[in-house]
Amino acid sequence: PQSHTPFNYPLNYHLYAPTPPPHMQPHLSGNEQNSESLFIPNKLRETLTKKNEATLKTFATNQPDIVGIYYDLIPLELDGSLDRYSSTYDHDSSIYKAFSNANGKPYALRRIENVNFPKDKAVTSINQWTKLKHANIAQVIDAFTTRALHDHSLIIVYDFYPDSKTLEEYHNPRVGKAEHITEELLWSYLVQIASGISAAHEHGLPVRSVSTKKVIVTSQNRVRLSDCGVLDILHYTEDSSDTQLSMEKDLIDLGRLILDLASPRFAPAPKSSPDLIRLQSSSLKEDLQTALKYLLTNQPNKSIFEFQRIISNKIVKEFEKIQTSADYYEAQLTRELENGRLVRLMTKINFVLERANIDYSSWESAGAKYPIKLLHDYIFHQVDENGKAVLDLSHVLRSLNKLDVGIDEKILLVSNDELTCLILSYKELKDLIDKSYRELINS
Amino acid sequence: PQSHTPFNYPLNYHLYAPTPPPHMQPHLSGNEQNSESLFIPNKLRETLTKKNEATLKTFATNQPDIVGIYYDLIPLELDGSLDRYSSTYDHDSSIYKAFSNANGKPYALRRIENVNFPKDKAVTSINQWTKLKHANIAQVIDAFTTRALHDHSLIIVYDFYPDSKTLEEYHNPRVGKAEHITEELLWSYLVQIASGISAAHEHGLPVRSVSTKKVIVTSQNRVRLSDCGVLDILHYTEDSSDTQLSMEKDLIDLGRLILDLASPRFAPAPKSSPDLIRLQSSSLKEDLQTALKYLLTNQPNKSIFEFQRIISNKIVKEFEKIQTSADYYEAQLTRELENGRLVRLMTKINFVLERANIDYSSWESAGAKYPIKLLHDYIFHQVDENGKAVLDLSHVLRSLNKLDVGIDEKILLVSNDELTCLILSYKELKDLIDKSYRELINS
Amino acid sequence: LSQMSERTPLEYPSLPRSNDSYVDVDDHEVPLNSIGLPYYKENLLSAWSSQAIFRSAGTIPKNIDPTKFDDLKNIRIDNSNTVITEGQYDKEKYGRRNQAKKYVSLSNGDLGRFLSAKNVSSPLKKKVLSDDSKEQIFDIKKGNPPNAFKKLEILYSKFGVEDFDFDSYNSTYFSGLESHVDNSYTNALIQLYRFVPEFFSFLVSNLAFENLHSNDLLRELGYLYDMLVKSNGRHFRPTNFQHNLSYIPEASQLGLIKKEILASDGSSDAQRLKVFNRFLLNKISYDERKQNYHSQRPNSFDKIFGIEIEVQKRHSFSSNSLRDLEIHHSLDAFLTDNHFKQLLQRNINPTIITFLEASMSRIEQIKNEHGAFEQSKIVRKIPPVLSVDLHLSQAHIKSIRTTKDWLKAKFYAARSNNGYVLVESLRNQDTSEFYQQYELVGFVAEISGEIDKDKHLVTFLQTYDETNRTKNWFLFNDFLVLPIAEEEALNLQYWWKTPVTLVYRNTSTDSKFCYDGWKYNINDEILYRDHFAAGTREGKRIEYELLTKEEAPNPGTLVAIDAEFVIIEEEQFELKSNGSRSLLKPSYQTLARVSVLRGDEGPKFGVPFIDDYVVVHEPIHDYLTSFSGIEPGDLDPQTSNKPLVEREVVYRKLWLLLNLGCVFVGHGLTNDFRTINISVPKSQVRDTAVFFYKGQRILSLRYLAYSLLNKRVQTGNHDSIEDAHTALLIYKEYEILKSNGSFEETLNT
Repeated sequence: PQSHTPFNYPLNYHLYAPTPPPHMQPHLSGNEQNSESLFIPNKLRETLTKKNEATLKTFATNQPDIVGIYYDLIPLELDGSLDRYSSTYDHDSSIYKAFSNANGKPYALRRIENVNFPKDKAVTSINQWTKLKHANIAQVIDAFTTRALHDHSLIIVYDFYPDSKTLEEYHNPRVGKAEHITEELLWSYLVQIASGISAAHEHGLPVRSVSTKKVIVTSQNRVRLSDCGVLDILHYTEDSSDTQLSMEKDLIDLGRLILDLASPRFAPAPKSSPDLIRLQSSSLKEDLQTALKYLLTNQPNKSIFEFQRIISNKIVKEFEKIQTSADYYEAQLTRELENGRLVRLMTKINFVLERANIDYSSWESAGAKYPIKLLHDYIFHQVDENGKAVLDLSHVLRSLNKLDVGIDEKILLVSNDELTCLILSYKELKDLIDKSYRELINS
Repeated sequence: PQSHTPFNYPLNYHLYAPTPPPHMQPHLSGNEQNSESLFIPNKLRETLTKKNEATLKTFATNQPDIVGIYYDLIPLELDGSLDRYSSTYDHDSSIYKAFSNANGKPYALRRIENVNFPKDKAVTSINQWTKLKHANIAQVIDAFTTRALHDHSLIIVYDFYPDSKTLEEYHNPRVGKAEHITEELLWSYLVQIASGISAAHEHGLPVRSVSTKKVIVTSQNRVRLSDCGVLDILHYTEDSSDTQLSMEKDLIDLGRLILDLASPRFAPAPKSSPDLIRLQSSSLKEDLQTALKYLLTNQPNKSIFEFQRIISNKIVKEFEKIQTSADYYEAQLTRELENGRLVRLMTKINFVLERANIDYSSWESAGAKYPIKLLHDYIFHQVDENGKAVLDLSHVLRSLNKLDVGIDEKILLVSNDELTCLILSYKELKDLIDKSYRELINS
Repeated sequence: LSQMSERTPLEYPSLPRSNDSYVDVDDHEVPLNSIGLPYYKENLLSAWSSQAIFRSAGTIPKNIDPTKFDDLKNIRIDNSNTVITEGQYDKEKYGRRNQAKKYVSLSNGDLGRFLSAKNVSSPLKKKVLSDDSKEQIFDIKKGNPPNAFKKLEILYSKFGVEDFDFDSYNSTYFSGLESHVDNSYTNALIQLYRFVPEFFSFLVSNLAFENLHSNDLLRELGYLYDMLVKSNGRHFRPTNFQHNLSYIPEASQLGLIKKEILASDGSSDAQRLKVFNRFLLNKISYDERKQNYHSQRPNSFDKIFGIEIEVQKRHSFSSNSLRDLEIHHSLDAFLTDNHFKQLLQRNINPTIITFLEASMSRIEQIKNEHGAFEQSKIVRKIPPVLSVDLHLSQAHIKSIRTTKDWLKAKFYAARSNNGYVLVESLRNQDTSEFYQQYELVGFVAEISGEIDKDKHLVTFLQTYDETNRTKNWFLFNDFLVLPIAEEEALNLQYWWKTPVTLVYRNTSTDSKFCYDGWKYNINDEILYRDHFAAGTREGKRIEYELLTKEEAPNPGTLVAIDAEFVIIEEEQFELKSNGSRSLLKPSYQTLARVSVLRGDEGPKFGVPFIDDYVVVHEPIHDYLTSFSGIEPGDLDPQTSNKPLVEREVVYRKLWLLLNLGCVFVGHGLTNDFRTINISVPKSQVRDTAVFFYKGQRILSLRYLAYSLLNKRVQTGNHDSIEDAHTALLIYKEYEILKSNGSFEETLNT
């Protein structure tokens, strides 16, 4: 029973691979490496681990087991608010994480309570959104109504972005430290959100939910429009005349969103306050002011596409940044994949070597395992000229990597008694290990 | 005692979760899952493994051991050509992969043979390029001349992009299958290359090497300008009047590059053939034709920035695509988070165990290392009731993870001769290994 | 709300794969984090301190050449097709098992070797070798040859070769030889013979004779030895000797020519040196006979080096025999495999004496198309100087390393019917009169590195110090000269040290170094006549007036000199992106014109008596016309209208002036002398560039002429007569300023 107590506390990730405080961190130059520089950076690892945990997290609730095809519902407090009433929707509303029975993946479920539809067709309007796939729009999956929650609820299903927060929560949290906002970050948001909006508008869909409460941060500096399609259903009409107006409003909302973020205390201004006056009184640089002015001013033929032409140089910059970060992720992924292979390789070597009743110190007794044993020593038991152990993790990784790839480079393996030596390539050694391992399987 | 059953120590932390979005699997119905969607897609793994191999590959050559601070030179035939003469440079030229003595990283070395400089300063002109970092430009690192290759060679050092190919080699290889070219791909190239060019022009640098022979494909659909800075050195002049002309030529070269790729047999047209006639006779869609026409036509105030404004809607599309692939890499990375930890753990155990001149089979000779040796056997040398080896990775990982944390669960370790046994907890074993490891450091 | 506060512990859903299922190692579809960690609140075992820093990234890997190991055999593993090479491991050479290779950074340049970096106020100030740097170059580390034995590189700063701190490599009065020169492997042998008094005196005395044959090594080696002595501990560059050697066809045929390139071609210098040894001695013998052909002088070289060998061929199946007497100049010493095996069986470790004795009487069975012969080669007379080339197998080398005192500093030789009997020491006083004592002068040894490319030749030499009456050993490694203990010099137990060529000399007869042997009967005729390479004075522009016998130079005679050069090979340099330019090798210049003017007061003051243009046989890269005044065609006998002579002619003139005691006046003479390849003692040099040396700046001739003489010179192409004349006037002005005490004042204005 006492064993259950610790689990109430979150893990301290720094026990996993401790990083000293900045002033204690050794300065590494050129050829120097330490365990941190050899593996995935702690911060990234922690972020990703938290995502994994956010996806898996569940606790016992009084929620029904199954809603539609979704199970294991747990409520999320995305906006940090316990107040169920949403002024945007004029309904009580909440959001859940749940797993799909169809594919086992986690999804986010937006629930609007006690709905009453003028037309059944309203729900099918979601299909326009489900077809739209875009990196800056939280993917819409499905919509249905259900009585499983003891009322007539509308459920709209989205992809689940673990550990994501709304812009408001991210930059003005009720608890914890707010993320700092720079003008560069504002541009990044502007370009990304405009990108999402333009995709929607291209499909004839106004977004209707461009606000700091509805745009979510899913990764470092990556934002997505969320809750798309809800108002399309709630305010369903077959009259398409308001589409153009709503689209124009999206642009103004986008301008306001950036203005809100830029304001010192992150205070959304009262709706009555004229946006353009707020803009002029802000200390934003000229290029950003110009861009926002376009968004906030009424003018003929205004469109998100025209806006993107105006800010094309900023889009190009964001394009470069995101490419760089894709490259960064690719590089990290490559490294971790390597590590995965190295673990398997080390496991094989350890499976094969030092099994009881074999003397590994000579050809006669160990056969093919003799060179493997010498290789093991070569990798792990380096010494300096005085015979002192050299514990060099980077040598281990380098050698194992070469072995894993099986390159033709030759190495010199010296016998225990230092009288004879073997000259063979990593490739040959890799084959020997494979062979010994297969023999072990088939023995 | 029953309180120590493993169930009190659930292995609940740092698990992998179903990958977060984007979900990029092929269309599968319902609960039909293939390994590609459940785990890291094989093709990506293969690609990344290949890159790893390309990076590590060495072979015996008659190259000198060391050029500048670079060693282990191996020639690359990036353009698949054995002809050393480069008409671009009007010199014999070749390219090598080598490792840097300064940091152990691989680099690509472009060699221009038998150079003769009017001014020593020419080489310093590379510094303008080394400062420029951009996702669509192969990073320029350094330049120097050397006599180590038995002539006076100019060497320009770039980041090494493993397994990369020139556009020509990629889409029109001498052997193997060519990658198919769609108009969408052409747009993608156009946007990326334009992005690289605009970064260079912003720094006042003409690229001078925009061609299918000089643009390289470094990942799926990712291209980079390469060999930048070579002509700046070879044709060094302090007269800056040709900069503007060269920049305008970059635009025409970009147009020609896309035209070349679009032509059915990938046939670079003879220089005499008027580009605009080639363009009109092509079957390209109107928007692409318009874009290329801008590039190929002489007009006042023509610039890459203006061009980017014109194609801003395409840039937005590429921006979206690259975001998706960054998200995809990030998502894949969440699966591979524990690999590094296991490598570090296994390395520690292997550092400690089986060092020469110690008999690990008894307390007397091995001391604290005796139980560690028995634990090693427990983890890696499991057998079934017939004495056949059980090679179960999950047993290995489970035991290693318990050891890593050092839980109180006790295990039974049996001596080699099966006559005595030890009962120790993972915690005690962890402490023993830690102690042995410290002794090794301080020995 | 009450529900929320009573949260139950976190749970995790079951995963697609159960933790308990068997997982195959090769099943890459199972991520490793499908198995989780238990809850933790302490550091994990897998955590590594970030203070542990690994420095191996960028370490240049060892190259492994499988053929370099002994007792190689292929081992087939478990009857499979996998074959693995196994060899013997030499721990001494390669270090401990699994020894981590140390990281060495390539970017830390060796600035310490430049004078300009040493804050030395004048380039002429001699630096004494500090104890620190001494230790650095002579530190015998276990396993590796000490730095002093390794191949040394001359580094060039932007100031050229003069900036390299040669003096830190040599604090003795013996001159070292520079390494960046063609055939520099011969340096080891040149130094070896330099310390054989019989040979040295023979060569230097021979310089008295006028010998203008082309490619004559007898003369050139004589010049070289004279210059080495005159250099008095400063480094010397044997360019003229090597130039002559390179143009001898036979030397090329024997593969002795090794152009100075930066990378080695991999062939063994030790092997080449033994061939060179035989070639050199034969060539000198030949050159002497050629030189003395028309005179009645006796040949003396063969008396110093000639080994008389009786060769007898006996037909196996008849009593026919042929007897012949051969003269060799060096002894090829080796043991046959059979002989070696027999010795080992008898538990006898052969020493150098065993090798020598066996090589002095040898019987071989020969089979060829003429039938089967028994051939005996018996040494009938060993010369005063015995030069020995060692031919060693791997087994021999191994036995040398394990034999203490393999190399003997002396032995005693007595003639017998079957060659010679050699003993290490004389036990029986009665027989001592039959024995002659031979002492080791020195030997050339091959120093190996881990890879073949590092192989290199050095010389160990014993010298006799006449003032202290002591014998001292020295190491000569190109421009490095260091005293070394006798035990260390003779120690051959290191894996990296193998003897190649040895010289013993008979100490029964005392022989001294005769440093001025040229003095007697010196022939100075060349100073008083023309000796054109082609044609006569007719049609030539002659701007000089030959010296008359009345003007014969005496010690102290003042002459003004200036030389012009052309470039055969341009300089080699490397550029870096930080703008630095590093010189790898200065341009190869060759002498094109020398002008020498009368410098003593008198009616002919300033009148040239030598103005020789020099034939250049190589293709010329750059005539440097604006500096040298030399035009294309000037140096070709077919086309030139200049007084053109062969280099050995002008060199003899200058050498005579030097040895007759002339004092040379000129501006910036260091480079002139270096390129002419002459070493002039300081007491015979008056260099105006040195007198007017200010701060770090050398003042140009043009500037000095303008400011001191109010004279404009070098307005067009340079002319060596004009420049020598200007320097002479500046020197005269200097003397005036110096004598009236206003020199310092003038220099500072």
